[in-house]
Formats: sequence, structure tokens, C-alpha cells
Amino acid sequence: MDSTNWFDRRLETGARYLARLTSRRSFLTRLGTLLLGGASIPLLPLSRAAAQAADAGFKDPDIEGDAGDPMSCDYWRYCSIDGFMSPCCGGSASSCPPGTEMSTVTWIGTCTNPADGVDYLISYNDCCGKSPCGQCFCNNNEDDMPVYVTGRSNNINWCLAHSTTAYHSTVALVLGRADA
Amino acid sequence: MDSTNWFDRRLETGARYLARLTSRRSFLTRLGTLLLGGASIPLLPLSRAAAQAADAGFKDPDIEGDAGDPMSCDYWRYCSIDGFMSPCCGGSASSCPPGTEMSTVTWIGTCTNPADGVDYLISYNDCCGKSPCGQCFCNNNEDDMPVYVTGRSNNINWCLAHSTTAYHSTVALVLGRADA
Amino acid sequence: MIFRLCVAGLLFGVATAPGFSQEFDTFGRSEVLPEPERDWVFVDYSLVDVADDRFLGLIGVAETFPTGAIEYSSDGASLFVVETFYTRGNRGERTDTLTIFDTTTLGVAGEIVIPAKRALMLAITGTLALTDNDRFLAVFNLTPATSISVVDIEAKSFVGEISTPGCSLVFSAGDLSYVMICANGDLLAVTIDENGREVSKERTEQFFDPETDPIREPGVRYGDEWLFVSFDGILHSVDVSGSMPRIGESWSLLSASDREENWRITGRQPLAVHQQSGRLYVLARQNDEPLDDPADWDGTEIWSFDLASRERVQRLEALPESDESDAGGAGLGSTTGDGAANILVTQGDEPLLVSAAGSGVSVRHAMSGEYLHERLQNAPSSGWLSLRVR
Amino acid sequence: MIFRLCVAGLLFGVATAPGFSQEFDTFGRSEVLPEPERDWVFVDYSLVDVADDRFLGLIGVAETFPTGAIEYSSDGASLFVVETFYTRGNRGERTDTLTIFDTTTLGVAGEIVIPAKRALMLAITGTLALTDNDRFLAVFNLTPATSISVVDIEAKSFVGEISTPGCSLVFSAGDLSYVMICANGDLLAVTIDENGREVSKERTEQFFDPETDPIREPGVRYGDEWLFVSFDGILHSVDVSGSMPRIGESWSLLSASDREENWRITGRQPLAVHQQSGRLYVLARQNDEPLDDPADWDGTEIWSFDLASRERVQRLEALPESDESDAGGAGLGSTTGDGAANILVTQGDEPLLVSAAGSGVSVRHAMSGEYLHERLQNAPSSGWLSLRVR
Repeated sequence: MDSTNWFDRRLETGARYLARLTSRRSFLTRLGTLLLGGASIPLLPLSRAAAQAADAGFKDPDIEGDAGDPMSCDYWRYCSIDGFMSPCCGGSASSCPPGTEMSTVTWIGTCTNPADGVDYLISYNDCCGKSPCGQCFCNNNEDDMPVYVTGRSNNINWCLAHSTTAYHSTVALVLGRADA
Repeated sequence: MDSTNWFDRRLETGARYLARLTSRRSFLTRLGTLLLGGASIPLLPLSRAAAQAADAGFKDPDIEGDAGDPMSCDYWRYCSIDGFMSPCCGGSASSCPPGTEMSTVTWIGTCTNPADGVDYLISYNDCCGKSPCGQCFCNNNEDDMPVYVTGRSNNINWCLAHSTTAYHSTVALVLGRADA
Repeated sequence: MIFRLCVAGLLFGVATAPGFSQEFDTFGRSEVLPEPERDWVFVDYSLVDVADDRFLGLIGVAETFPTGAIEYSSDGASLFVVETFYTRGNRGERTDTLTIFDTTTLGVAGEIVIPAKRALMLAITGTLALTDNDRFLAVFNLTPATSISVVDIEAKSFVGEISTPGCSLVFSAGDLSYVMICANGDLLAVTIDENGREVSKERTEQFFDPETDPIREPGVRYGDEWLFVSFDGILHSVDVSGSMPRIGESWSLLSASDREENWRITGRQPLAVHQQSGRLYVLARQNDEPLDDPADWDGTEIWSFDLASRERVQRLEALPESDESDAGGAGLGSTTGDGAANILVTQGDEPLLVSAAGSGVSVRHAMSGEYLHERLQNAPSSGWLSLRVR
Repeated sequence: MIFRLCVAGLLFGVATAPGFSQEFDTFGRSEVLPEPERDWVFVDYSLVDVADDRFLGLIGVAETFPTGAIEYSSDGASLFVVETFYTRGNRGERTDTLTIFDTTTLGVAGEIVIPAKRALMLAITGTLALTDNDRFLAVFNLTPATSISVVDIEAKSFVGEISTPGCSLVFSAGDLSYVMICANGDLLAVTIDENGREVSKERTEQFFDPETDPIREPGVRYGDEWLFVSFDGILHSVDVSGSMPRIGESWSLLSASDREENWRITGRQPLAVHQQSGRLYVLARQNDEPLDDPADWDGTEIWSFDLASRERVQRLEALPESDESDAGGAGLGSTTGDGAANILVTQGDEPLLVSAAGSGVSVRHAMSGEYLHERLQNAPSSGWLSLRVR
């Protein structure tokens, strides 16, 4: 199968999770200036460098836990996901399934964690290198932007920077607080 | 798409036409000896040579007509078809859709024409060279044999002898009377 | 061998037997498409005569779902699609091609290898653009750096890549230029020379405000203008007849009372224009809250506007009454399936309005709104719509 | 650039902010499979822990529907699939490979190019066969001339092609031989030498009569025997422990009263054996007339037999009661969808009986028939079943 057929899969999948009805404007007023402020800036999506910075992130040993079921499309981190949820595919919400590689570029969203009511930046990295997982398709589009705001769009195969652009599934990494 | 995905298409298609409930044994007693008689004969399916012989076939100018709708799975010629009916794909019951090539090897069946009550030999040639047509899937299995009786099996991609084995659709050629 | 001889013998035996009425078939015939008609429409890659409800053929692309639009030369004689291949299906070495298809067979007639950078994404408008003189075709690249690859159609060769930082998608803007949409709401005018090489890149004033109300990707051409609709139902236009794009006055497709009733402009392919009459067709639906992704929400109504007067002149139910039972049924992937996701209008004196949803493709007389076919029987049940004859 | 710096700054800002409970994630982690368990089953190319209802991973094949079976070395350390590729998706130059997958990632570990002749067909049993010593893998070719391609797994190289006129599909028959099924009902014994080269081809006496009652393709291994079921419900066995296949006594899975009630053996994958207990599981359904293609008809019941006594010891409904509403629902492609299309039994002391239909995959304790999972939640809804651990 040609790798571009992942679109096909996303479309053909029986599961249909519709966009939430929250306003997209909330995100834009929050992060809009940062992302869109400059006139002629190449709006590269979150790069590997930035993503790796997250590795250095503070880990609180007393976490209250990640409320909800990571295999459910309603799980709080998935508010702007568009793809097969990695935990249903042999991975977890933050790790890719066996044999797939996390995309180094991605789109980011902001979701509210019901456990603490705080908004967090979420990085939706695609897991690349195998055919579509086919399990647990989830399409929430909170704050999704058209493709010309590249780093804010989930209608792109974010495996595009890989040696194989085959799309398999998607993780949702918590990068940090959105209000920090 | 990998060409082998035509199986996928045949399977995934929503249309489901089930096998008719007629006995397969009738065919075997009729043609079985001819096809299966020899012990160690390579059982090649109908070759191009044989198919082309059909070109020389007698054409009666006073045909009573080809009873029924060639875009319906119930059309008499389709009693042993397994694929997308060519008339729904830009071709006809006996011609391939634009840009596709008729398979030179194929499987043959025997169907009764309700117009005259006569049994005819039908050649189910696949049309090759494009992705599956996706229209009018029809799976009638009258007289279908396991794949080891190669020339009698419709579970084979009969584009296999072409430079591209991409399966697109299937025609049903009337070759001649089965009782001749 | 023996088998073959037996069958051949059998056939010849039949051929000489008298007294039966069934005609026998000849081997190896394939159909060839006649001259195209105005009523021929592509539903994804399937060519359908929507007036006669006839499936005509499938473009011989390797993939089955379009990720790049189909482009035609204005004389209708050449057809182009961008394709991506790997030596091992979805792994190995990647090759991107601009593939040229024969218009009488819809089969492959040639290919031009382009940089393996074409954008892999869902949006299909703006992924490629042929200049108005049919000479230079631009392919939108996303790696995720943005650029376009320019192909010389006459010379059948790749000319070069033009970097377009911050700007995406590509639309024809005359004989030697393209416009692109920038993330900050500007347009980018890309001018090439007579050999297809970059001459200039210049940004316009702001076309729309992405912070408050971004435009949606699927623009439509109306004469020398490109029309886009915003999330909030504002129609933006840009005239590309001059050396620089000239931004037109924007206006709202939604009246004050429409807004009170929470109407939204929706659908994957929300806009269509009949050039001759200057009628714009749009998909609309009601929803209490603004929609995060209007593309996922089918239009339950089709409205048409007179572009000159900006008046709404027609209001149609998107689904035929006979299909009300399908409401809420299986949509195209993540669409709602309770209306139409895609619309298109054929051109000429007797335009047809074609609409596609999960439940099927409907065809109406565009001017009267009267149904010609409530549901096509011989077409894919849904898909991106494009014209065979412009 | 500026954007990247901004985001990075943002992240570092977060990293030092105190007083929140949400843990942050690290970039780039991928899972690795632990040691395989007996309850791991492939549903098509998806590996599922059917005891724990857990999706473990997908084999990294380029195609999504299996046309070739998955073969494992008996130590479980190597996994093989035959693949077909074109340089241009479905056109251009064809390459067939025997692809080797890493068992901890299910990703590609290597490939051996083989003649571009592998059989393109639906049946997946008998499309490839690994000798019992794990050394030589044979791929069934159909061009439409029939042959096998032999690959040396140890040397990772193609050895040669062996022509097998009139005989199709290939099954392992010891360390240095295969059996194939001939169109006239014979078996063909193919013997190779220690380098994988052809030594002899010899036909057996007739194994079954294709004119009166052909066997179906999906054979199952039981110790040194291969078991096949005929259209008419007769179980045929062949012992492959010797230098030549030894044809066993055939017997009917259907009793006189079963036949009176028009029971048929059906399903895409109608047979499964638990090696240790010698229990055979089969799919059965009632139908007034003999079936033209039993594969298209789901089994509404699963019967189990003691292979030693040939007694039926168990009779189970194929669909869980909770799913009765699904009866007649969407089957796998052209199957009826009102029962199970595929069955499999895991091995070991506590075997599980796995059955798949359009409506989902069910898991039971094979001995008691008691449900462990009426429907798996984390598995494909249907597919060809194969064992990760034999």
C-alpha cells in the first residue's frame, strides 16, 4: 500500500468521533500572537530540538495521575488529535507502538486536564514507519487550524520528515503548562 | 496502493452477493472428465490461444438478445463471477473499461441463459492495469473450484500474467455452448 | 497443453454448430472514451457522466484516494496527478512524480520525476496548480519547510524548486504566476519567467486575519478571481489578473438573521461557482457553537448567491427527501453524513449542481434546483468533485 | 527559527515552574515486545494478546491484507511474509520479496528478493511453507504455471525454482520436503537436498477425488499429519513423517443425522487443532443445498472432535448470545457475517479457542467452551488467525 493511503484509512475507518463544540478562538487568543505574530517567519512546526527539550521537563514524583482512559477518544489529552490512538496500537499515550518511530515534527494543541483544571500544551506526534494501525480512530479538532498554519494543523501526515512517511498512529505528549 | 490490495477491495466492499445454492456437482459431471481426467497434465487455464479461438465464433445475426441487465449481479452470465462487473466500470459485459487490458488467462464457468435455456461456457477475464473499479461487486461462485484446480478458480487474481497485475474489474465472455 | 487443445477443440466445435441464438464474444476489447462532455465529473478519481448516470472510467493512479487534485490543461487534452511511490510499498526509496494521463483511456501516458517533497496531507485544493497558459505546473511541497516545485509541461521536465517560507498551498494566477496563502494572513505572489524560473516573490497586504477568522483551504476560481470562505462565513476574494494579486472587498455569506439562527458554512468542498451566471453555491448548516473543523460537518442546505448583487437567490435541502432515512448515516470518514460534504457545478448553458455525501451523489439542474437524479446509481457514493470540462 | 526558540523557551519555562501535578512526557519512546506468550495470536497482521485483550503491534508489511501466510521459525525468533512491490505503486517493475521481520518490533529486519511469480490469490494457507528444521522456505508461484521458489533462510538467499506442473499450494513435510495438492487429487512430494536444490518430485496415489468431492485449501497441521476437510465434510489426513507422504484413512465429520439435518463444514478457516489433547475444532452450519463456496458461509456452530476416537465431544454456538443482534450483519467481505469465519486454538495446557467474524473476535477456554471474552475490545474485528507461538 502506498503510504499516502493513510488518509484513506483515516477516512474509511468506521469510527467517527466528531469535533467538539468548543470555540477555537480561545486557543488563538492564548497562543496566537506567539505563533502568528511575525510577518514573514517560516512557521516550522515543533522541531526535534524543541521536543527534546521536553525530555528535560520537570517530573513531579507525586503526580495526581492522568485522569481517564488513554484508550478512549474522550481522554483529555486527545482534544485535538486526528488519528489512531497509540495505546490501542501497542504503544501508550506517550510512546509509539513497537517498530514505529515518533515523528520529529508535529502539531501542538492545548487541552485542559480535568484532574487539575489546568491547560497543557500537547504535542501530537505521529508514529511512523508502518501501515495504519486501524484501531481506535479519534478525530477531535479543538484548535485545529488550516494547513497553511502548518504547525497547528492535524490534517497533515506528520511523518513527512521521515525516511518512510508511512503513518501508523499518534501519541499525545504533555509538554508543559500552556499558561507558563 | 500495492496491487495485491485488490483482494482487500474485494473483501472490504460493502456489497455482498452470496453464492447461489445450486449444486457444484452438476458442472463437474459435465466438464469434470475433460478438465481433470489426465493424471499429470499441467492444468493451465484457458490460454490466449483458446480465448482468441472464440473470436472466430459463429455470430448469429438474429440473436434473441442477452436477457437481463448486465449491470446486475443476477445477470445470467455472472453465475460464477467474483469481482467488479465491467459494465459498471466504463466497460461492458464483454469489453474492459478504458485504459485496462483484458487478462489473457482466466477461469471459465458454465451458466444457463434463461433466454434459450441453454448452458454456455463463460470466460471470466479480469481487466488489468488500474486500481479496483470499486463499483458493483458481485460474487457468485457457481462451479467455483479450489485454487489447485487453477483454471476453475475465481479466487485468483487473473491479472497475474500481465506486466502489471493490478486488478480493476471483470468481464464475462460467452465462449460457446457447454454441450457442444 | 492437452487441456488447451481440448478447450480449443470444444470452441471450434461450438462455432460450427447451428441453431442457437446466443452471440459469442470476442476477446480483448477495451473501451475508449469519446470526446468529453460538459456533464462529465470526477468523483475522486472516477469519471462519471452525471447527466446520464454513467460510470465512464477510473484514472489509472496507483492510489485510490486523492491527496492531490486533478489538473487539466484548458484544452482538456492533458490530465495531471501528483503521485508518491516507495520502492517497497511504504518503505525504501521515495519517488514523487507528476504523472500525465491519457484523456481517452485515463491511463498513464508519461511521468516527470519531481523532488520527493510533495505535501502529504488531506487538503486537495492548492496541492497543485497549472498556470493559465497550461505551461507551468506547480506542486506544493511540505517537508515541513514550504516550497513549490515547478514543472514545464511543454518540455516535460522539472524546472526547479522555489522556497516559499511561511506560505502554503498554490493557486494559478495568470500565465506566469501563482498565489499562496501565508500563515499570517498575507498572500504570496510568486512570479516565474518564460522558462519557469523564479523571478520574484512578493507578499500582499493582509488578505484575512488568521487570529480572528482564518479562511478555509478549498478556494474556487471565478474568472480572474479566487474565492475563499472563512470559518465565520466571510467570503474573501482576490483578483489575479494583474501582476500583483488585488485583494477584493470581503462580505458575509451569512445575514444577521442567519447568524442569529446559528448558520455556518461547512463541508469539505463548501464552494462552487457557475462562471457564466456568476452564481455561487455554498454548503450551510446550523450549529449552536462555531465549528472547530467545518470540513467535518456536512451542509444540510445548499445556498446559491448572485455574486454581482451578493443576494441569496436559492435555498435547497442538501439531501433528497427520499434519503431522509440516511440522515446521520455513514458519512465520508469523519464527516457527519447528514447532508452534503462536496458540491460542484458544471459549466455551460445548462449547468448541473452535483452534491456528494456518504449516502450518494445527487444531481440537480443548477438554476431551478430540480432533481435530475436524486441518487446516481453508477458512481462512487461520495468523494471530492472536480470538472472534466471547465 | 524564532518560532522554535519561542517554543523551546516556553518549555524550559514550564520545566522550572513548581506546584503542578501533571507529569511531562519524554520524546521519542517506542515500545518493544517482551518474550512472546502462548496467548498471542495474529489477526491478519495484527498481533493480539487474546487472553488479556491487548493489541500488541502490527507487522510492518506494506500491504494491509494478508495474501501470504505468516511463517515463524519454530524457535519463534524469525517471522516471514512474502510481499509484492511495483516501482510505481501498481505499475512499473515488479519485485517480490521474502521479508524477514524482527520479532521484538515486528519491523523489517531484512529481505530476500525472489522471482516475481508468487501466487496472487485469496487463499493464504499453502502460499508459503517453512521446512520443519526452519531452514528452507518455499513460496508457491502461479504465473499461471505452478512452481515453488525455495529460499535458504540460513544463508538468506534464493536457492532456485522447482516446477510443479498441475500441483498447487505448498505445505511443509519434514526437514527436506514439501507436499503440494494436484488438480487431479494426487499429492506431489517435493524433496530437496541439504542445499535446498530439487532432488525429486513424486506423486502419491489419489488423496481425494476432485470430481466428486474436492478438499478445501486451508489445511492444518496435527503432529506429523496435515488435515484437510472436503466440501462434503470428509476429513482427509496425510502423514508426512516418512520420505513419501502416507495417506491416512478419511472419515466424515458429519454423522448420518447431521447429514439429514443438512449440516455443512464452512468458514474461511474451518479447522483448528489443539496438538496436546488431539482435539479438532471445526466450523459448521446448516444449509439445504451443498454450498458452492463454503468459505463464504460463516459457521454458526463450532464443533470439537477427539481425533483419536473421532467422536464429537463439544458443540458450541459460534456467536456469543450478547451478539445475536449482529446475526446477518456485516461479515468479512463476502462472508455471511452470521457466525464465525475463522477459528484457531492456542497451544499448551490451557488452550484458548479464538473465533473471528465480522462482528468481532471471541475468546473461550477451549476445553470448557466457557467465554473468556465474548468480544475483544482491542483487536481487529475479524481476520485470518495464526499463532505467534506454536
